[in-house]
Amino acid sequence: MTEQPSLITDAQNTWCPGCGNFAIQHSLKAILTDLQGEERDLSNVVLVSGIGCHAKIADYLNINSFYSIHGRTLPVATGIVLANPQLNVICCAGDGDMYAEGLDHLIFAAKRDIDLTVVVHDNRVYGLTTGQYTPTSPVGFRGRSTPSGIKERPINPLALVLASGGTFVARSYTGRPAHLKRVLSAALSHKGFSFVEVLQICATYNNLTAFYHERVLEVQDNEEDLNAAWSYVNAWDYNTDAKIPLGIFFKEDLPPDPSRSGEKPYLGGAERDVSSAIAAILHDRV
Amino acid sequence: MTEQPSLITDAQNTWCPGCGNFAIQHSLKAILTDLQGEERDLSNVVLVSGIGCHAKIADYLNINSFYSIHGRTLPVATGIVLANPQLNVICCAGDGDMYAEGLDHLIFAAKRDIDLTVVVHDNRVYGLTTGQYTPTSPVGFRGRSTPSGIKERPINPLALVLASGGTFVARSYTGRPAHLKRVLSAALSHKGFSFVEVLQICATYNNLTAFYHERVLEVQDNEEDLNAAWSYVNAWDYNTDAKIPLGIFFKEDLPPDPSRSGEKPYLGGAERDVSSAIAAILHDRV
Amino acid sequence: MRDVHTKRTFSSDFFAWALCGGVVGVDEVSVLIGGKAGDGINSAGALVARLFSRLGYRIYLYFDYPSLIKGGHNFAVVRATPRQVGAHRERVDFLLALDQETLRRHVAEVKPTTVVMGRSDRSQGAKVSVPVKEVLDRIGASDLMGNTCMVAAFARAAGVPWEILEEVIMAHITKETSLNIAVAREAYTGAIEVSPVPRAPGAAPPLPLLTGNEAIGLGLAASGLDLFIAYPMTPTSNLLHFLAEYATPLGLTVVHPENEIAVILMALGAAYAGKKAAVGTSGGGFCLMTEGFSLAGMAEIPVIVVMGQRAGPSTGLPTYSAQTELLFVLNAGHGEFPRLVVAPADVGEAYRWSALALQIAWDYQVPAVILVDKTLCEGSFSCGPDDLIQLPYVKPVSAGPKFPYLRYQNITDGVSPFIHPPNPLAVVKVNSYSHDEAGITSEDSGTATMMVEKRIRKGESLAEVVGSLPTVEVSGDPASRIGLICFGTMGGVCREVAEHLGIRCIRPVVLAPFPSAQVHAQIDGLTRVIAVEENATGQLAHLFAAHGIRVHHQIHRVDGRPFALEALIREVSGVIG
Amino acid sequence: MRDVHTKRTFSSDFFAWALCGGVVGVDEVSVLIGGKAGDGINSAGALVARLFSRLGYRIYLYFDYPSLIKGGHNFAVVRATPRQVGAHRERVDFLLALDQETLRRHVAEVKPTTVVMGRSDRSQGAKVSVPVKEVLDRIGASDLMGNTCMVAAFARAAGVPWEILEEVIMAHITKETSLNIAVAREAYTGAIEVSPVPRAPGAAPPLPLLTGNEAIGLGLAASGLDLFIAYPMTPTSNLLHFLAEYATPLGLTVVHPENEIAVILMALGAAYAGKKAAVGTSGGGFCLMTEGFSLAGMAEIPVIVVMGQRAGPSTGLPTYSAQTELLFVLNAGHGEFPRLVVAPADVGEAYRWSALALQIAWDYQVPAVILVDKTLCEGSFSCGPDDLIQLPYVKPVSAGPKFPYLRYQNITDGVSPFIHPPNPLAVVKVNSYSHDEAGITSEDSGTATMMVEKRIRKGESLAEVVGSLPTVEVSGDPASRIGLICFGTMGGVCREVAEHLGIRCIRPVVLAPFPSAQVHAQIDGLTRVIAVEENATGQLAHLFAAHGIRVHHQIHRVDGRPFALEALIREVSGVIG
Ligand SMILES: Cc1ncc(C[n+]2csc(CCOP(=O)(O)OP(=O)(O)O)c2C)c(N)n1
Ligand SMILES: Cc1ncc(C[n+]2csc(CCOP(=O)(O)OP(=O)(O)O)c2C)c(N)n1
Ligand code: SF4
Ligand code: SF4
Ligand SMILES: [Mg+2]
Ligand SMILES: [Mg+2]
Repeated sequence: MTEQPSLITDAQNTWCPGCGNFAIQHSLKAILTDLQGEERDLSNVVLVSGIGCHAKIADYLNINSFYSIHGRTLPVATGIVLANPQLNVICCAGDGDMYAEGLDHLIFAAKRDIDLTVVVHDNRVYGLTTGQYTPTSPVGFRGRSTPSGIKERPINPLALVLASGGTFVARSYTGRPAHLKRVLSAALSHKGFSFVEVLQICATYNNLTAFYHERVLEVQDNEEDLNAAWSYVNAWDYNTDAKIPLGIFFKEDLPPDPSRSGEKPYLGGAERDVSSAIAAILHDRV
Repeated sequence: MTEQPSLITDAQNTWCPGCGNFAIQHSLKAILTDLQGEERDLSNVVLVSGIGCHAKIADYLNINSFYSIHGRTLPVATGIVLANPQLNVICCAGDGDMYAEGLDHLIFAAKRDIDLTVVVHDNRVYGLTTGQYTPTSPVGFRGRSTPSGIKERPINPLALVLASGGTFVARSYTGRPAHLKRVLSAALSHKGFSFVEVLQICATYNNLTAFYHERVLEVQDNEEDLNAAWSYVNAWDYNTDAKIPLGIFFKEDLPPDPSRSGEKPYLGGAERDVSSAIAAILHDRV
Repeated sequence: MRDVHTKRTFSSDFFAWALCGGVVGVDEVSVLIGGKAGDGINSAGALVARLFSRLGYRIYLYFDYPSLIKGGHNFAVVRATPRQVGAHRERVDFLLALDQETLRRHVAEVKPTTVVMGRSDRSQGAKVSVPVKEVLDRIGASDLMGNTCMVAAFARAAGVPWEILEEVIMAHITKETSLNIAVAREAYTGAIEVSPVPRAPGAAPPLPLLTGNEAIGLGLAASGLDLFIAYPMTPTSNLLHFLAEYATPLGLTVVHPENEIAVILMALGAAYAGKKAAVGTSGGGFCLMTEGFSLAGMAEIPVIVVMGQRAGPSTGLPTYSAQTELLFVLNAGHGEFPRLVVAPADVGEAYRWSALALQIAWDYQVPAVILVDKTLCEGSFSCGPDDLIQLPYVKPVSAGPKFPYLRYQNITDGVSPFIHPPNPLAVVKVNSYSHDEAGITSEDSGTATMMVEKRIRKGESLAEVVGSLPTVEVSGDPASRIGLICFGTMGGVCREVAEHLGIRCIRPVVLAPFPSAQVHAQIDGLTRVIAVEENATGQLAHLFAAHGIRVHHQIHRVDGRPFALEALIREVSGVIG
Repeated sequence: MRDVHTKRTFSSDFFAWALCGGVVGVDEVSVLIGGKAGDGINSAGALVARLFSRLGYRIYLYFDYPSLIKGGHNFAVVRATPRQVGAHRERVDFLLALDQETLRRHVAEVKPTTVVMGRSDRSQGAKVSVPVKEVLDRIGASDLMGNTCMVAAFARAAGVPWEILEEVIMAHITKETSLNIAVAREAYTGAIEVSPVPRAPGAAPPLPLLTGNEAIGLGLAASGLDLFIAYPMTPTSNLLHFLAEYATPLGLTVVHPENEIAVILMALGAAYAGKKAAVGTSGGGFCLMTEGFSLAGMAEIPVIVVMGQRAGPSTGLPTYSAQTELLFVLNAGHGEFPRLVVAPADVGEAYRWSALALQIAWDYQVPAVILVDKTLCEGSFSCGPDDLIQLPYVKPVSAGPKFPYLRYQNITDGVSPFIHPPNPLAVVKVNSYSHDEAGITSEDSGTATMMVEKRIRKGESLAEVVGSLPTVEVSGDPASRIGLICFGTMGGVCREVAEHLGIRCIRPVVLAPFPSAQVHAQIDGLTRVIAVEENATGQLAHLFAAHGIRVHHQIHRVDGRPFALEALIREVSGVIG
């Protein structure tokens, strides 16, 4: 493919002005443009999205995409990777999507170390359904389902993924586009499960620009030191006031094993001889 | 209630000989008997079970019970506590139940610090469906769905609950009945979310008696030291060979707040005047 | 099907209009207000509606918006009539455009007499140009008040007295009220009266405006709801928001948990512990609830599911309407168990049947579905005292529990007495397995059969009580041999069509247990039955056929938009010739 | 309904038997073997079956067990006949009791001529007492080989030559084979011939025995299945186990993920990436899949769901059978979309229709359900070369994709060409939202309508191809005006009943798209239609009614146990008088 098609579709963009989703889209587009520059075939890239404001990125980026359902990016993406491990699969998920409706899948994807990249657009609010609290909203957050403020403490998604065996754990912020691009790029090249939590500004329902501006702190990348990873991850609990580290907090390369999930001796191809296999089984069953 | 009814029903017990579920049932029965001795009203106790071998305990113990569905003990139990915070609710769940089908709920129950007790009968196998791997089965486990051995690493459920904000995190073992009773008893008295992971022998599909016998180690209880908790919890990863600590690894008392979950200003009672409230709302809507 | 995007010139449009018969009565008014998402179109529509309320009209308000937060085209149509209606008209008397897009898109709604008003800085070609920007600048108000400005200019154009406008703004704009009043006054005084709307004949005191969601919430609350549990999903998110907002006065616990599976199981846990719980969702969330729904059937634990249909499959058109889940809710969940399904057509029915469904679900220990759709959930209707009543219902007499307590006592009417823990005299065991009377698992053939038969008898008891209720709504000309059949929100438009064409309209409000005798009583004697449904496959027609009723013609609409009155008149006329 | 627990004395039993007409032919044999869970009853039953296979019989094996691992009563019934059947008889010719409980429970299955054999140390009152403990002790074998011992004694009693027994053990007992042979020889030589079973007339070479699960798995594999994904659930867990065991030779990826939601979504992901994927579950798991099922409908991604019914609602009787999910699978998922639903009756149909369903699902890009039940999934049948064939099917011709590629090209037959990534010429966008031809979200009325209509046309294309297939199975007397209707596994017993009573039996194998014309062609002219279903509400009767077919009588069974031939003959005779 030498003629480079545009990476942006004709679809009308309907994110609010000032929305952090633009930064994520720009980073991904820039990374894809770099790949095009390296003459890499973008038809190997597949984007899987959930449902929510974030998910509209599937309409906007002109690459293969599976615009799935709320909370289910990961099983869809896992199925794609199982079917064709050569594909480079990116999940763009929301925080409601990934941390509420579909949390189970996140922990299992990390456990499996399935080779794909998860980007969580964590605006700490349900955007598209007009502003309810999510699992990462802080105590006291007043959303439309909790007008007097929630009392539950937020979860720390990075801690959960680390506890689940995630082999690439990072955080970035839509207010730091260069950092974002670098981290996403590293995540895409990691062989195994890559998890990038992106603090994303929601201009309409949860504009934390000033809050983040004062607190985010780009830290040095860490690779295999699990203790260092835990201290990065626990530096801020999504609730109380503290500096918020941004960076690659953990990276570990497990021996690549495309058959890590379930019983999958090999993927059926031209070489398989199903008729003989069936005949042999029938013979055994007499 | 002065006349004490039997704590065991007439239902025929169908656990296999040597099954660790007996030990869990005996511990709970002993604790309930103690409560009866203290003239405490057992009608305040509710047992919620999932589906699996473990869940049959709902048939065997002669107390209030909700024999629910696979993976869903926690939302059922949460509903019971929300409806009546005076009830003492115990969830008996399986590892397939709680760590595969229903993992999402575990993390949210911990996040909410809902006041109930979870007992996971972790035999590291699906018993009732005849021996498939579960999320805590070690690498190489050959189950009927994975005859050549799984390659995924197991999850560490204690780490997940700790990372989710659990306020009572403990592990015991069916081969140590006295320890089991003590830990379950402490869990039941904890105000808030209590999580007890019980290593349970499955005599038929995963008999690890000898393995555990050599490795389990009763450690000192730890209360609020989160670092100590993490080192207990990470001492054994459910996969590699190491000593397996048993004990109460973490305990923290959050200020009791029956309204921690969602928007629940108060529970409707005799005092509420719905008609006036409706009239006022209609007036506002003119 | 009408395509609002078709461009027509005024003249050919007028021609089409004249052909259609000009059914707009002089005694009613329709207003369309349109603009961008974020322009406050829904609130502006509600302000307009409330002006008409105070002139003695009854209101029907339809709100149309795509699935996005800012930008995109939103519009509201307000229809004010002396008698309550439940549908909008194809053409409007006033068109209020906050942007050019509104004028572009709604050409087809304009008739020669329509007063087209446009925001001067953002639209061109309106008959009446409203200098919104100038007014806002003069008062020093932000652009957010553009809608207030437009409504005020409209009020003047429609001859609504200033006092009424002021009262409505005072009551319904709670943020920066006085600035809004100033904007309104400036716009009102600058505008001119174009086409005054008279007070409605025999004008009564103004009535409250309720959305379907609000009516359902109030109906449930009136019957003693204790908990409302939901994961947000259009079109019932606003039911969650409404009940959360009024949780304190209504004495409710309102919970938004991790997902829909948790939602329904929490509700069942709460019901086991003796509280009345309802949940709200749409099709996708309901899918996730079906396993819990089946548990409710087996464990015999009541629950109310407010199921707001929207256009699918899957994510579909999330903010548009549909009637595609009828057969799904009738058959959802594995295994067989009695259930109650009611489909109200307007806010009055939504209130009354929600209130009644809660009582029946608890008395008969069955899951109940309130089957609604986006049009009803998010539409607004005037609501009179006659709407908010209790339907006549005779609570079944129970023999009371016997001790030792048997949760699933094999009783004649199938309804075993339900005690809730804590009760010092009873151990209460509920069970998802096939169980004996005490609730203990039994896989024995005889016990299993006994329990299936007990549940069947319970279904018969339920059918009996339902048979005593006004389950079938009938309108139109009783002498006609032609009948429309429909369910849910199609009720409003079908009633008007039937009246206009002099045919009948027969609509079951209860869909399960199917009120077969009552439906047959109304249908028998008809020579032509025409089903009108917002789906592609004719689900109601299928259900009627399964009950031995032949449906001769089917009219469908599948784009998520409700039928306008005239559009359906044309379709039905086309069928009956 | 028969209650196996009813105690009858031999004499009254004989009387009842004589009355019922003694339909047992001399050319067939039935054997029941019972014992405790853990006694290896299922394997023992299969050994018995394989002895008969080698005598030239066709086999039907029913296995009955409760939901527990050890203890509890299990039994298997083997019926050996010259022609394939699909039902067991009410009485058996041999009863093999590994414990007293077996004798106690199966009194009703005993007729005067039944050879009742009991393990001497664990049962009393058998006509033939087998000294199992002594034999095992003598050989030094563990108690686990008690079932081998019993089968050997039976083989001798039934006059089966030693060589056959030896061959069967060699082939089918892979653990400690020689010790088992020794046990068998000891038991065989010590036993006596009681009632020799002749070779079947015209005996052919022995046929393989397949369970329904295995037949489905092989059928799917034959059509090119690439992935099988499932979360274990009775009665399809063994399909997962079977395909996992043979994953390598069949070239399959077999995955057991975290839950059923993940299961179906992984399958859709895999299908998007160009692989053929199937999933297996039962009602409770299917509930959790319905949201993904609807996504398959909207995104037009094929998937096969093997849906094994068991008795519900909810957990119900997890190891017993039912036919309660017909209407659920026909209507499951929100929104409307075409689907294929096939319900095979035996392993031959299971193989053929699974193979075909996979092809059709992929050719038409629709989700397909293979609707089976516990009786078929876990029952075993002989399987001849005629069973394992490809049904005649003409693959639709596709115009091929056009470029720039449009995933949802609005094509006449509704079936848009599907390209899978990576394809350097195409960007492939699938979408759960209402979308345009390129797969990009569109909430526009016209686009939404176009896509609904495209899917409807696809459904029509699907119905057309289904219409060209042998969708309706007919048996019995073609001249009779009385017809039984049924679906799925009821096919076996209904066919025999129809033949016995000289009436007809009409059974649709495809339930969606409903083969209306073919069913009508068979039904029209009948004066009495009797539905036989394993459910309480008559779901097939409801479906027929919705298609304009009146069902005059309904026969139900609700305890999870299949009808025995004679029991159903009595019920049908009762109806037809
Ligand atoms: C099963 C299901 N439940 C609920 C919804 C409604 N829904 C759509 S988007 C959304 C939340 C989106 O929040 P998030 O994932 O944080 O995305 P954001 O809009 O903030 O980017 C919800 C609840 C749905 N589509 N499906
Ligand atoms: C939705 C659903 N999926 C699958 C099943 C089948 N099932 C019943 S028990 C069980 C596993 C039980 O394993 P575990 O929770 O570890 O309990 P154990 O039997 O080991 O005590 C499964 C998969 C079910 N009942 N419901
Ligand atoms: S609501 Fe928030 S997340 Fe959604 S588009 Fe607007 S700014 Fe972005
Ligand atoms: S299978 Fe295992 S867990 Fe289940 S009853 Fe037997 S020993 Fe216990
Ligand atoms: Mg969000
Ligand atoms: Mg287990």
